Amino acid sequence: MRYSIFSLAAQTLKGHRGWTPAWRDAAPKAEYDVLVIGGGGHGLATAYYLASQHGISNVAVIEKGYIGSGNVGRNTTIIRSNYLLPGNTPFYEWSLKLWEGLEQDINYNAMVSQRGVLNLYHSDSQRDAYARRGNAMRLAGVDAELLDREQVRAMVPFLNYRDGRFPIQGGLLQRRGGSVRHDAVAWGYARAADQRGVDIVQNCEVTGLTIEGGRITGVETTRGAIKARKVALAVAGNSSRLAGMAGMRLPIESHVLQAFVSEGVKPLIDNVVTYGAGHFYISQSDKGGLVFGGDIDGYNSYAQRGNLPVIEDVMESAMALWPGLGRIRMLRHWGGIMDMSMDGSPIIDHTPVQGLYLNAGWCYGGFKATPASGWCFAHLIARDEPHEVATAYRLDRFATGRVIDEKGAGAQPNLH
Amino acid sequence: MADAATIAWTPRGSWAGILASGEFGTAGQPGVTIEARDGLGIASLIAGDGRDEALAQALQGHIGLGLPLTPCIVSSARHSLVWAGPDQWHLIAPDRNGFDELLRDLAPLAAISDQSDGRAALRLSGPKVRDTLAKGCMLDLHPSAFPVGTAALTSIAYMGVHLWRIADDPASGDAVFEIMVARSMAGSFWSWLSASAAEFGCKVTATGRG
Amino acid sequence: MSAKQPFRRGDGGLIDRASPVSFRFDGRSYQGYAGDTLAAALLANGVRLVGRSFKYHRPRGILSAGPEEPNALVELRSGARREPNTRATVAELYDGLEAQSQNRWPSLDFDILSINSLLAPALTAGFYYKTFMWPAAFWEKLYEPLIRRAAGLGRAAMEEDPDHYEKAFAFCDVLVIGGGPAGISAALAAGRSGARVILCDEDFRPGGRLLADKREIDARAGSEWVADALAELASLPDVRIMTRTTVLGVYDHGIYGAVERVSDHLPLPPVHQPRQRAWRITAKRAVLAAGAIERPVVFAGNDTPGVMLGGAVRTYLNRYAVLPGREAVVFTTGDDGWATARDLTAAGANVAAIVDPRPQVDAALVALGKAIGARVFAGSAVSRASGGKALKQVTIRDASGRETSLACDLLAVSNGWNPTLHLTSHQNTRPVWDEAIQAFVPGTMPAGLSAAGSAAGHFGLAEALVDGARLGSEAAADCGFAAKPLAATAKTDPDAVSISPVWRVKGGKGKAFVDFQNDVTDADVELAAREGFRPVEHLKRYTTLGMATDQGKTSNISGLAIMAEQTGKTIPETGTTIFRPPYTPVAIGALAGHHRGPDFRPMRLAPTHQWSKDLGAVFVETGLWLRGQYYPKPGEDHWLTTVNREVLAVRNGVGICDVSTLGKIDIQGNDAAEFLERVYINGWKALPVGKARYGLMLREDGFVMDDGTTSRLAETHFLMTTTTANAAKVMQHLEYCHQVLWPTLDVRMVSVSEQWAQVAVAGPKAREVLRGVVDAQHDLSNEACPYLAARNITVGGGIPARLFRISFSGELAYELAVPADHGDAMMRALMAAGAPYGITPYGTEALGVMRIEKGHVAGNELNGQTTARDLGLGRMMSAKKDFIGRVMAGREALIETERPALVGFKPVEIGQRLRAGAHFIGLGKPAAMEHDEGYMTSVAYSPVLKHWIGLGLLKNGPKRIGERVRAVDPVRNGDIVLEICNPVFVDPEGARLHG
Amino acid sequence: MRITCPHCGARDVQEFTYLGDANPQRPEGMATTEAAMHDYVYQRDNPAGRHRELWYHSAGCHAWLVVTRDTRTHAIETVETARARAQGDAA
Repeated sequence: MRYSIFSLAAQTLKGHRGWTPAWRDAAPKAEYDVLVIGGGGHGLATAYYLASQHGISNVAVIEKGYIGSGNVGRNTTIIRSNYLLPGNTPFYEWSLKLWEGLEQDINYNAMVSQRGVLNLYHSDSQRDAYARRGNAMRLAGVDAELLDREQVRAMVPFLNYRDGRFPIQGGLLQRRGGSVRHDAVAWGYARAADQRGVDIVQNCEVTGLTIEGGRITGVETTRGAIKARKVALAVAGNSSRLAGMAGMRLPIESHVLQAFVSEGVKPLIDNVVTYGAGHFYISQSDKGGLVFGGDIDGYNSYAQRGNLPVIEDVMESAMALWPGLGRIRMLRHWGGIMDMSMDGSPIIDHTPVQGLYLNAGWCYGGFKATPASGWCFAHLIARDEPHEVATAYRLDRFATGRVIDEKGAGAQPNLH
Repeated sequence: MADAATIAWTPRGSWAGILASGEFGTAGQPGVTIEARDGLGIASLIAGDGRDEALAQALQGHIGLGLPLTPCIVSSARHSLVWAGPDQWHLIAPDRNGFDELLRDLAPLAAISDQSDGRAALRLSGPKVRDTLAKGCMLDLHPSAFPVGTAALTSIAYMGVHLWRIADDPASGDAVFEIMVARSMAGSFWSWLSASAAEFGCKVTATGRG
Repeated sequence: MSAKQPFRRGDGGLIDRASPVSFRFDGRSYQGYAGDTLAAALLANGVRLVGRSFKYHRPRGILSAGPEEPNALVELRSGARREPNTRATVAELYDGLEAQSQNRWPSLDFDILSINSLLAPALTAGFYYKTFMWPAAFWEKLYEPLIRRAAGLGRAAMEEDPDHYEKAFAFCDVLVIGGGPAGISAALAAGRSGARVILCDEDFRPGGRLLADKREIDARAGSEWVADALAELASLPDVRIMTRTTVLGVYDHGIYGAVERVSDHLPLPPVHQPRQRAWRITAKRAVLAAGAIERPVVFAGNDTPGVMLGGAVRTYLNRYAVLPGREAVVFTTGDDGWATARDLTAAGANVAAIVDPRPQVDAALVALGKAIGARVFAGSAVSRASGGKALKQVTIRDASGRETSLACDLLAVSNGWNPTLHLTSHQNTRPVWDEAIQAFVPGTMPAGLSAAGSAAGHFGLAEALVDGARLGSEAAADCGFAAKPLAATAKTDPDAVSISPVWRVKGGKGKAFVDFQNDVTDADVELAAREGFRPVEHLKRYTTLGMATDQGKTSNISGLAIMAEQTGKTIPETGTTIFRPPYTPVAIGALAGHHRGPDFRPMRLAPTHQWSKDLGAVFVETGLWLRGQYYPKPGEDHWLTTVNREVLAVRNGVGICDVSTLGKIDIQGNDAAEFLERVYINGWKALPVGKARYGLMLREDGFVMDDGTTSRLAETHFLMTTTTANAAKVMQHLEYCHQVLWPTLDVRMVSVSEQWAQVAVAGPKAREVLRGVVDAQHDLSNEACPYLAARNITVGGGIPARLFRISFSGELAYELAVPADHGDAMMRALMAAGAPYGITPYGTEALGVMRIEKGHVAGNELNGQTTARDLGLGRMMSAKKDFIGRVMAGREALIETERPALVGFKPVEIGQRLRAGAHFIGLGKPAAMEHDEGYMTSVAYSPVLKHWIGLGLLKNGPKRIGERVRAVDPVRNGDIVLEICNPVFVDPEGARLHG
Repeated sequence: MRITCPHCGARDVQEFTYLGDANPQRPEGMATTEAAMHDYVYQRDNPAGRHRELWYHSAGCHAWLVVTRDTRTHAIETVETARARAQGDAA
């Protein structure tokens, strides 16, 4: 059923008894053209674009739990394309463009809200680095504005301009950045993919990859063997485990990133603001909760939960930036498992196994990348060549030295 | 040319401009008493592989103290040796008299660096000293876990500290701690310590030079 | 007083009647007593309507008497201290308390947005996902602002929080969480064994349900038992009782996060006291004795003010001596509710009816009903409550469907209890279903934690006492404390735990709420089932069930039960949710503690700081350090004026600049030179004693890590300097190389950064000035102390010092280091000695100008993305030895000739200003990414050259010297033409350096 | 988390700095190939389970430690000094 004000009105009169499942709870078929492993945002988007852009609809997305149970539902919902390096900027900009038309495309209101993303700077060299980045964005056709202290103050007057340890000097603003209702992205893609014939198979865990003569032919799952001509991994957080089933080691570590939400309060902050002197970013959801986060805990983990030092670091940064937050209460915190890559940038590439494709290494950037990741991964799978905005995301870039290291932190995942 | 002899080279201690004598915080009998330990002779000694024994013997000969092999402090009337990491110690003297000479004598047996000016040290006592430290110190300072003579390298309020417990105050029986922080962070450390002690009432008895 | 509190009982309760307290709610004045919560005091005054719901703005009252409260949320205090969403059921009353209802306009009584109730048929779960999509632009401009304004709950203060907070760390053998009968028993058992015990109770008065229920232990009142036990605990030296302290989260390896509300029960925090204190408690063992939370029933109108949980009714009656209503109906699905009826009657209320859906009710209970004059409706259920802003009537339906309506102002609902097991699932383990008690109980526990009493699903009082004592002893024994033999089991009055829960009563007219706070109804759960949102996490996220500030403490189970009914599964098959920390919401300020404002992170000050301050320096944050940026003189109204003066003073005379902040690492040992060979790209073994050398180190991935000069003080003794920013990182790296990679090397290192005050003395007159402070026996002539000499000397008549003839400015320059105590004096001595030469203090700005004039790289170039080759330092890389980063630096992309490399830039139109961060575009090419050829890393105005100059990384740069390129700077509207030049702008031959 | 430093005793994780997998061994010497170094610098097993990893007691004794920890539960099995470990490996 198409979603609209009219269908909503019609169903309201019928007591909402006519709504049908948003997607079929499919049982796995014996064989597919493409099997996407991972029912998160990226996997679902990949399946959707395979069907909608490439006419490949004999596709299943298999998910070990319920769809959207990974990072698509565990992030701080920020979208932006304020990247520095040419390997990244066009990709994230394409993603932002897809976000801008997503809801009409998939007929699902994911509450894409371009509220502006403001990165604060606190020193001259940070200003220079943001100018460099802003200019790189502008050269790539992305919107960016460099604000001085007074322009920042006019925008977000409640921050600490009085006695901050690291005074706010200005900021880099991307007005087209913003936030999106995260769960709706998974559900919207799932529903749209399902409507185009994609099977969404939940509670189906992959236990092995079937590889014959260097070519993948299918997967073993808790719901039986499934054959496939092509298999696509979109399991960020667990990429190494799945790749390990194909005998591969990846330039990736799994780390926990915590996120936080406060109790709902009346509107306080319109934009997404990031603190430049600590690891902290904050915005407010439509329900009124302040959504915020900080640095990863910093050690390998698959536990989906973090520890107090990082929690306190985030709260300290919150108070340092915005001292009015003191009496607002943090309601929940949780952890997601990030694929932290060795240069802080993702991988969308073939693998040495024929027919096996890899989408991994998203670090913190995975949510905002969802549409373009799906789009480019579908392109790679369908045509066996990288999409033009994702050519840099090669698996061999670490061997050649063509790393995409936005922060210049080097081969240490927990510093990206 | 200016006459170098006319220029006064007045030393300025680590706590200069930071500590002020007197009481602050909640009025009444102070819960914490703080005394600057200024002008100490402090040197880091790092033994080479297998040379601990020779160094230990030399120290025994010079200052009558053995090398502590676990995180603790040993003291004679004049000197202390405090564990400062694997194969590392701090040699501490109450002042700099004869300190250079002592270091020179030990130099063949260890890598020695004078750190006298690089640390800001305090002695903390009073009935509320543990409650004060608990507001930032991530160590268990309960008498059963941190007896007299224990030393530790840790951090407080994001500042590295070297902390040890000396003999209890003979008058009150209260525990006494000494704590060293990097000189550059003395001001921030004091900001934390004074805020933490204020609740209990605090008295500063010695402020150091400058 | 009681005349003013019409629902206050004449006697009894644990309130302090001698301490009356005034407070205001929504502008009206009321009175209560010390020992009340705000909710108790409101009820005592007959205030039923306390808030409005989140979505439909329905009138809401007080449901509970504890932290699970979903409805009675208020804005507490005012101005900068306003606290939105404060649960009236846990807010302690204090004199002068001010509270306001929230999420209503213009008033609580008349709330415009209650028209949402009329729209309610359309506003089902997830309705917003299906609409508001057309036209696309309307979402941000119209729909979303409306939704945002309507959503949210209370209003937060916009001002800075005026109170302060602190952190604290505690350690114990046994942590007991919860001060009810099980917790007190556990603490007693552990404490008596000699273990170090901390007992945390979120309440301001320990005792738990023993304060709320009329129970007996060994034939004495429960509250007396509590008092005796607390007295004993207080007498044990290593037992600490922390009231008003909520344990919020369980973290790895026995760490528990807790917040102590130090001053929230007071009008203002006392001077020198924080508002709250965040504890990090490390416990070897912990006993969870957090009790249980009572469950409501889903039926039409179940959110009407006056519908309360039965246990809460008893709490108000017995602990607070408040009558929550005069004409009551009790709706209970187990024996527990009958006690509520008994207590209500005893307190003077009339119990009109007791409704128990169980077809067979114990005869003794029926007799009790009769005795108190209540009508007993067995096999029946309440199907509807109505009355709008206050309960007026309930509808009771029997098994045959016959309905009876009764007038009442209180409906006490008892539907069994859920163990408060939240903390047990903080490490992502799931609770398990206990069929016998029809509730989830703790599953796999975090290591070291056990659950006692109601928290474990053992609801009887006697069980709680036994459980607590046993687990307390076991925990202490695990810590090495021999348990004292347990006292004989206490005798209690009989428990009433039999239960046959009813999750919802269908068919009443009106909305039936599952999650009160988020306005999730049974119809919403059904809709979620219909649309396929059946996994419990989908249910939560789609309907928002359990996502409100109470985290579903009263709603999750009903939601699961209704979903189970829809899908034909059992509750455990349907699933359970994992509770996330914190257990109850926690003030952000508490977890930040002391670390806000200037105390966010420590500040580091150089030993020369006071000297700089005395000179009126403008300081700048560089990492944690505060450094003198420039030293304005009176009349200089622009920083550039000052900086130009400082630069020219150095170039033409002499200046001094503090460089104490550089990292300094003392490296000794027989293999010290070998060690340096391996960490630096260039050679060290041949460096003579008494000489310094510039060194560059790479990361293992081949990119530059840091640079600095290192001096050989003796054959086996080096002093390394690092950049200020990387000092700690380099130390860590060197320790890694030594301990992990090459442990057999004889090398010993220690940071001496703090020991030395160091100053750059630079300019043609530097030697003369130094002569004035260096003791006479030291020869400073060019021959005796040439460029790159490193000397141990003395100054000021015997003060040991180190002198390095090194230069960042390109002038004849020295760095003089003295022990930090002498740093201040050194600066003053140099100023005195330099007065005849016009000695000028200069700051980091002038330092930066001069290093750019000399083409030296610094932080902007050492950004982790550059190679030695990029910086023009490729030739330093020794081909004769292995070093960190050597192999990876040879990768194809790192040696491409095209890579942007360091060159200098000057404007073609000489007056134009350069900007760091501008990108280079070839002349005649469009300003677009595909033509991007690099960027400007650093710029300065050179007062020597009288124009702006810059350093930058440009594709093929070194081969393009003399050519032109555009610098485009769209974020500052800049677009100028530059000439590419040698990065050394001043004295390229280095004549001044060697002078 | 708490890590028991063999020198200092049990300490809060806040005192430590994490590096990563302790298993890869640096290929030493002039003959080292890019491929071998690439494996050392970039490739990781990243197991869900038992993991030997390097931690630096940065706010304590400055010792590098090899911690064996379960990445699913965070439970720590052993802590050794890297120095002892490396010397043990060499022996």
